[in-house]
Amino acid sequence: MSTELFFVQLINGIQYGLLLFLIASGLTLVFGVMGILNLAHGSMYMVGAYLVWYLVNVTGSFTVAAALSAVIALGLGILIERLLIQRLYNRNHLDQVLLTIGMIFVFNSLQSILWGNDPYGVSVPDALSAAIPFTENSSYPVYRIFAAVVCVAIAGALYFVVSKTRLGMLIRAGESNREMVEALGVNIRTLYTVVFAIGVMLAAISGIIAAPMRSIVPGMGESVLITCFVVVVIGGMGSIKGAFVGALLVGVISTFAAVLMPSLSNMVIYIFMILVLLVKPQGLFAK
Amino acid sequence: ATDPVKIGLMLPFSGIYAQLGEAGRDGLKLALKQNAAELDGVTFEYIALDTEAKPARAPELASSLLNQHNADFIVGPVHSGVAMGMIKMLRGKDTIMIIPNAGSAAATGPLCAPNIFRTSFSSWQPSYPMGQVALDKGYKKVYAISWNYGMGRESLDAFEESFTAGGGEIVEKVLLPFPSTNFQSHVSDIAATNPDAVFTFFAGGGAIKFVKDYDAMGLRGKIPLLGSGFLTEGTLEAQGPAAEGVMTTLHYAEQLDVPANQAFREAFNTEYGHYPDIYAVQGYDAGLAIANTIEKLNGDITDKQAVISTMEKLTIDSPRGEFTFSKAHNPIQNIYLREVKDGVNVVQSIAAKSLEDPARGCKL
Amino acid sequence: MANDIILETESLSKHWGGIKALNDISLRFHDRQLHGVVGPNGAGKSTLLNMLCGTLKPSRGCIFHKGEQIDGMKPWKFVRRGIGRSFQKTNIYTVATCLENCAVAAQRRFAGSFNLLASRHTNQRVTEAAEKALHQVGLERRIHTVAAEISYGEQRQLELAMVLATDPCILLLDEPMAGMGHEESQRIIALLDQLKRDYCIVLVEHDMDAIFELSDQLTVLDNGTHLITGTVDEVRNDPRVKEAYLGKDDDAEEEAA
Amino acid sequence: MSNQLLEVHNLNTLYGRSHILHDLSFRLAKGESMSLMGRNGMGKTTTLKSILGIVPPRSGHVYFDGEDISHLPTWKRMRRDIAYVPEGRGMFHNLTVKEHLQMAARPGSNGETKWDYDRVLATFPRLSERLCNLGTELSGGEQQMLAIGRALVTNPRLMILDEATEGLAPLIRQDIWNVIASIRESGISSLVVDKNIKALKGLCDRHVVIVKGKVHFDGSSSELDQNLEKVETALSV
Amino acid sequence: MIFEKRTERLFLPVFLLIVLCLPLFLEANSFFVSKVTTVLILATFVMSLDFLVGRVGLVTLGHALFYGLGGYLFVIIAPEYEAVNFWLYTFYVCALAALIALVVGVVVLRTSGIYFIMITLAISQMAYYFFFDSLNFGGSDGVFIFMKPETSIFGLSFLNLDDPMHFYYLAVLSLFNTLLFLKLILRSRFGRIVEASRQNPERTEALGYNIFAFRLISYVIASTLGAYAGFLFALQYGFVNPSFLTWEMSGTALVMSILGGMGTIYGAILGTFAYEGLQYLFEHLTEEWLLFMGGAIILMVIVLRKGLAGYLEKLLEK
Ligand SMILES: Nc1ncnc2c1ncn2[C@@H]1O[C@H](COP(=O)(O)OP(=O)(O)OP(=O)(O)O)[C@@H](O)[C@H]1O
Ligand SMILES: Nc1ncnc2c1ncn2[C@@H]1O[C@H](COP(=O)(O)OP(=O)(O)OP(=O)(O)O)[C@@H](O)[C@H]1O
Ligand SMILES: [Mg+2]
Ligand SMILES: [Mg+2]
Repeated sequence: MSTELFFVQLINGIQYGLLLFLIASGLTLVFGVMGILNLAHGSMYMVGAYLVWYLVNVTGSFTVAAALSAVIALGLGILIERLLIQRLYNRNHLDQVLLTIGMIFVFNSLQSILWGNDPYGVSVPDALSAAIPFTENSSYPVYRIFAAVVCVAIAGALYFVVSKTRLGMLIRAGESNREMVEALGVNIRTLYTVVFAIGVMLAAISGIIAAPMRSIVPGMGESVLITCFVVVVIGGMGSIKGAFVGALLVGVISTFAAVLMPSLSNMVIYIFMILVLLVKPQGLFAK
Repeated sequence: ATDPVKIGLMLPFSGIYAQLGEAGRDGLKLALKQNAAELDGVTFEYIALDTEAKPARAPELASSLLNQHNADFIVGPVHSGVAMGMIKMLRGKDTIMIIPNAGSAAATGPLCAPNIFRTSFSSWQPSYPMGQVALDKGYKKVYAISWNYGMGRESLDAFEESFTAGGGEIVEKVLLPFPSTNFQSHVSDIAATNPDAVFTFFAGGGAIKFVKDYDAMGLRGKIPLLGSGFLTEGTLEAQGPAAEGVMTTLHYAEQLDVPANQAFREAFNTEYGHYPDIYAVQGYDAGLAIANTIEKLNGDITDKQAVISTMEKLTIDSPRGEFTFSKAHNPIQNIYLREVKDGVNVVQSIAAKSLEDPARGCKL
Repeated sequence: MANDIILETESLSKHWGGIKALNDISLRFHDRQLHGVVGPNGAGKSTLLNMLCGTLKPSRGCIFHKGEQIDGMKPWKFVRRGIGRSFQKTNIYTVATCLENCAVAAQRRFAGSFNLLASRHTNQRVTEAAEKALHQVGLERRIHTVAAEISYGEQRQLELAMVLATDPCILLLDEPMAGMGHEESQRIIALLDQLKRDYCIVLVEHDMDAIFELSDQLTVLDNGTHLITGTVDEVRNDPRVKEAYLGKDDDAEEEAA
Repeated sequence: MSNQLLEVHNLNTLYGRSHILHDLSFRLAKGESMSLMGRNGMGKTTTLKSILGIVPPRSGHVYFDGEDISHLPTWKRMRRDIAYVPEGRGMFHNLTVKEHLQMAARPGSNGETKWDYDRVLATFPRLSERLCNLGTELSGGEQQMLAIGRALVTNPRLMILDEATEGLAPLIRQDIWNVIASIRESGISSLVVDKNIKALKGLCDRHVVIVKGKVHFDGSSSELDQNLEKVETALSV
Repeated sequence: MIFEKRTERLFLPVFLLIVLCLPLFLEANSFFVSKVTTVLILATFVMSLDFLVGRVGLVTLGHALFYGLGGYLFVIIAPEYEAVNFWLYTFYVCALAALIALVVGVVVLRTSGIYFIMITLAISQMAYYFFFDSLNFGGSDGVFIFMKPETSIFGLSFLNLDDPMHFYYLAVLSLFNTLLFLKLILRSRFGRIVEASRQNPERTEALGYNIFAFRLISYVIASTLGAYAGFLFALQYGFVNPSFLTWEMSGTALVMSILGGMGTIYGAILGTFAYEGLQYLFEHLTEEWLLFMGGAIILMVIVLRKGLAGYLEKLLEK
């Protein structure tokens, strides 16, 4: 591989990693920090993508559609938490698995009823549709750079909120001992509702941002779900920094694997994860 | 005839392939409805089972259609793995199995059987002619890329077969794990390799993603993109301008200038409110095969041997042009070269006339 | 025989990053003696016990059991050598009954834990040993109560019963009396007084009455370092100990009252 | 307004079928501090949890500052300026010492901030050496200090301490008593569960002894002295 | 008594009676015989998972690895066009699966909790890709088992695997044997320590048990049983496909076992039959069966606190 190609692929890898982080960000918050096992996270990603596709067709503007979709997702998150998740806090984690698998079924079915099963695509908003010349016969789209910037911004914000603010401490404390947080006079119910909803919104936002770059198809949620879990686990539960580094590593490694040994490239991230866990059974950034 | 003829459908109605399943079903029903008049009173009963494209459930569902519902015809599936499970159950049985999509070579190859028909294609068919097309266009070095599964591998092999036979060179052959859609790094690799052209097999969401990535990284218009026709089937709208100029070969094209096609498209649109795609055509042809057979037998389908020999000899007036069945029960059909212009697959020429699958390994 | 050295540490240290929880501790524990360990909070007492029972690996230094070096072994091997420990933070099987809790502890001695087929209920000796341990700590009324449903103090008693059920020859006890009421404490003190005739007991406690009453030897740790080891009287009158640990005098609490 | 801070009326609490508290009643005046004593398993912790709503009582009422708080969720009760130090300490395994204090800190409902981060560290200098350790990495005694500190930074009017000095070294225990005494002087009430009668006698104005979920004795320190025998039998045997 | 709960003592005989008599009411070749056979085999698989997750405390999303391996191992070791001996090959398949489980177990058991879930998932996905990409074992399309094994012992043959009825009773037998075996283990001294290690591993270690060994043995047992179930499933239709070892398969089994009542062992039967029954029902009622299925699952988690078995126990216990 020439040095030029190496750098091109490195950039591809980083960009893919950043996108992975974006998709995993909500999961890190809800699963890594709050400790709620939400397997329907991928469905929220799917909902975001379908919503923005639908709303772009209705409103004609990507920006408006994106904003609306995010707000709808937030509402959806509140609804889900209040109606369902909230009933399971005192129960086994496995009940959450069951519940959220049921939710996957429902969302997949609703998607097919509401929006049909054709594959869709959203075109890149005009303002960001330019491309920067890159190598002699290829160029780099501005939208992807924009997406990368959004990813970094969200990563930074999330890291700041979770590890530096009082809110973040409360969220983490809630994962450790809900009863005690409440005994400190904190309305943990509402807090968790809001944070869960934000997690859902983050998933949807990543669906929105990814929509112009990817295809919108049934089952798109499940296909990213496992990769997101891999990212969170490699980084170490509860660590935003870990998830970020994990995402970049997975992105870069799978990009290079895809070029150098394509037939193995899906296995590579699993092999990588197994290696990481054998050396550090709690992930890279475990406390 | 008093008892309705039972048609079992084993198609995916949920999951990634749901669109294909639904289109196939709609096409089939349309064909039988249109031909109802000629079938002197024969009525149909449909039993539709959702395969979810899960091979593990295939034998069980096939057994349900066979033993529980006593279906006379079983139409399905979309997914090759499911096809294998069905074939395991149905091979050598009395019930006729008509495959409306799955391209797996084995189905009309080593596993071919008198009661198994296919109205779609073998994976070999749509890709083989592209080799010659590429040579004609003067491409010498081609980068081939697809998913590493049956259909993907067989498509690339078929292309390679004709392309290298004519002196072309495959500079790189990449098989990605299915269903990964992280194509960006490969597109960069293509840019760096700088071949004369690229040949692909992708379908559905992967096809959209690949074409979009290809365009986004600036390769469109610089390195021609060739593909098996599924690259731009049912995906064109989502691909938008990114698909302009993509050349593909397939046994059908929406704008195909065949009388049956125009009539079919309009009828489909009036029935379902949208225009059909290739998957609907294949389902429609499965329906035609059933209808024509019943018609020829005057509604008496009790003798399965007669049903098989009748069906074998049919000439089906398909929207893709007339076709007949080969010995292995695979369609002998034209393959068209299409190019995307203004969001439409425009037929350029007939890339191969009455192409028959070699049916390697079939002993029929 | 009575004063055989059964457990010995040699410049044992434990560091966490910059924190030196324990520094260069060399101690000898004798058979059939109760060795008290006291010191201010965070002095490293629990850390010491954790290393003596194998759950923590020392950063430096060695541990000898009957002259054999045992540091670095798996924790469960320590137990097999007869080193049993109780936890400072109650550590029990909360959904099982008290009897079952102790039965788990007792079963190992009578082998057969890898027996896949023989019923767990048929081994009379296990049940008896478990019941005996519960009697010793005074939990006989709670034998069939689920551990989550007994009060905190009773859970502390159960914690101790479980160690006893393993029938160790060295007992490492981390604040066994904490959280127990007066009456229960008295009972445990009497029990320890009796047990120390047969076992080597290492007792960490903040209850000075108990420590002074029971200890044959007393070690004071402070901030990870070894302050003094000696008889109760030697330690009690040591000015450094008074300053670091006990306060002005023993009855400080009463004075505040 | 009455000068009662906390009134407990006929509390009945059950765990599943087992009836733990039977018609339990007592009151605590403003600025007063009270001890709650009893043998293991008599229902002290259950009483505290019932007051706070962590375990909902079957019947009975809890009044705080004259207001019936029986139907409020736990967190709203705590917002009335109650702080709780649970038995077992309730450390958060994923928060550092510093964060424990930062997350809990808030002014009292009257806006007072007598207790803040710095004052807690000054009271427990041991903690300031461990600021970056996780709560569960602390030694038992350090955890107890942190639990008390965490309660103090909420600037309560009523401190509820369960097993207040469990696992603390004599010197620190002394410190805690001093802190409680000084809290009392600054007008904060406290409700203390501990096994150390001697210390409690000097520290608290009133004493309640619970036997099998019923109030067995309720009186001032001098009354306690008079009934010492009765109380001591209740606490042993 | 192995069956300590009243519910078990009531439910299991009734269930046994029903499955034994069911064929009397059905045609031998009917779909329902083969459908119930499939569900019985699946229940065996779910039961082995229930043991591992609910009792040993090792939550895994990779159990289907062994379900798929059961079939693939047979395909790999058995000659293609020759009817081999069923008992002998059952032994071979199980022994090989146990060996693989031992090796895999040594690696994966170094982690715990969510990390264990992910590492088992990773290994099963790798096996999935291995078979998916392998040209020798049918790749993505899967392979056929052309010859069903014969079942003679010392020349005596009383079981004909080609007869659906015989296969049905084999499945019944397998399920109940698995149930008895697991129950026996759980009641044993070994079982006591296994459960102790789930509830409080730290404490169990401090009591002198090498919990790694206990977990490893349990893992091997559960995996071997899972492989056995997978082997039966592969034989039933003579078809093996890589999708048998996907995480979706593991996930579905997990759902069935939680639905049934995690850790109750017999709940696996309830969960599997309920799930498959509901799916069958909804599929035949409506095209949007997925919606109803999801709805039903959600409803059941909310309403049933401890799965179907828990509900049954509430009715029958005391
Ligand atoms: N896992 C850990 N990581 C970092 N520091 C630790 C860890 N465990 C203990 N420490 C520190 O080591 C020191 C000694 O702790 P240890 O638990 O041994 O004290 P102790 O003497 O038992 O005190 P106490 O009487 O309060 O229980 C403490 O200051 C504690 O903060
Ligand atoms: N979760 C529970 N479920 C059932 N019973 C319980 C539960 N918690 C406590 N109990 C029972 O309630 C009674 C009172 O317990 P409580 O914890 O209030 O006692 P306590 O007075 O605080 O004792 P200690 O001094 O040991 O902490 C005990 O007999 C105990 O067995
Ligand atoms: Mg300690
Ligand atoms: Mg208590």
